[in-house]
Amino acid sequence: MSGKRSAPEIRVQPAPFDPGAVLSEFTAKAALAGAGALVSFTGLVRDIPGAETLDHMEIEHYPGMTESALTSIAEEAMTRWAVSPVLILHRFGTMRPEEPIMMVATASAHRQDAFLAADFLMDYLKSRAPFWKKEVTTGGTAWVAAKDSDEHALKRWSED
Amino acid sequence: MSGKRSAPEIRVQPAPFDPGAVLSEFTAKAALAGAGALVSFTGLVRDIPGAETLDHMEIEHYPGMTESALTSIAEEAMTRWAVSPVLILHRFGTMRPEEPIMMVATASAHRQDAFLAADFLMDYLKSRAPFWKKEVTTGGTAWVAAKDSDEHALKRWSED
Amino acid sequence: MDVLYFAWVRERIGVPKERVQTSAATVQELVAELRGREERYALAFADLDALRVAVDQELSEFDASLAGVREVAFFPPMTGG
Amino acid sequence: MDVLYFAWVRERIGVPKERVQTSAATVQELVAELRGREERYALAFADLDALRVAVDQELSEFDASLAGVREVAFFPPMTGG
Repeated sequence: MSGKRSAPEIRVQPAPFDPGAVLSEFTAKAALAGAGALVSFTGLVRDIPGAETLDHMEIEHYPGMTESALTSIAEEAMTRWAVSPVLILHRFGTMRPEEPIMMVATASAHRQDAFLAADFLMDYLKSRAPFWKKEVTTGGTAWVAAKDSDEHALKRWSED
Repeated sequence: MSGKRSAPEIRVQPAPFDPGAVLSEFTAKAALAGAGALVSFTGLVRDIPGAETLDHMEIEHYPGMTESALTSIAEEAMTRWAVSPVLILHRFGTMRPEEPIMMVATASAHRQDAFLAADFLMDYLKSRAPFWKKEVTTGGTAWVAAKDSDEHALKRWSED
Repeated sequence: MDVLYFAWVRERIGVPKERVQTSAATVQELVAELRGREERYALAFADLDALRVAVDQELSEFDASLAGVREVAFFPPMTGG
Repeated sequence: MDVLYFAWVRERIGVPKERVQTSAATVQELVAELRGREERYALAFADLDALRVAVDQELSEFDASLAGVREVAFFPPMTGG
């Protein structure tokens, strides 16, 4: 890292996106910043395990709070690890199976920093950013329940 | 994961590549396989910290052994975690600062499996795949020394 | 103050947002007031363990003060990512 | 058997690959033979802790047997990634 530390890039949008295009752009930015290690995470809409078929997913969010929550989470990651740039992109609205839902990317001089920061971003984003998923299947419509395992995952990062 | 488990995709090439194009292709394959969580790691040529300026890097490898070592590492990751598809791409030959050197990508139904498998691939690839880096700087030419920290990182994955 | 509802809380209450005149000093007191209004509120707020609250767009606890607060939001645990 | 050298081992010895007639039973014995050949070999093999060996393209130990082996490679610790 050449010491340049940029503001986290936060995107909240209904439009589909191409994870590859996002990574290309992020890689160019990371290279300029002197980073040598980049980690990305991409979440796709999956079919529901079991008998029912997912028609589509709807994601509701809390405009205003969403952006500030994602910015706080990204800034916390940049405080804990030497990562820059950092990107969080999350869609809301309607999305079909196999479409990308969200993506995070981190860049660092050190691979462990890039991995840990991306892992941290995902754990916090799952349980602390105001998004709610609803699944519309052949059998009906249901809000996705939060998993205890996601809440539990946050404990990994407590700094005691 | 819908249970389809494909052979790892191993690419060893001198040509530059676009990490975004590789991730786009990998995402399409992962979506078809029913994966919802994708992790990628990309390594770029960095300038050397300090006074000297890196002109270029040369990577030597061991044709034949390289491919089989990378395949073994990928298969080990697929045995330890529920990841499929898995990709490892590594360049050899001459590369300039800011160019991508290598990339790994993993896909899973579970984000922790995708993260752990990618992290594992990187640690093993650093110390167990037959690549050797040489840096050509304004000050001369030097083989990059292996880091104790890289050898040490492997201990994280011992299964005792 | 504005009170916002998201996900199934919004569906149970039937509106995404409403203006509430209240003298409640804490979120907890506001919840008690809303519960007393109508059956749909009582249902939505039946189990506080299943709810989260944001005060002026920051995640908060139910004992948080409402002094000077402009916006309170109630919703289920988040499921992003 | 074919003996291969990579990175600075290759540079010190001066060739990437050579055919070696040997009755060495282990890698260790092969190293002893090579060391005795010429100064450049003695230099390349001065510190075995700084070297790694692959036997038929598999990472191995220096006490590995050479029975039936077709290819041995010597090189410094890897620095990929």
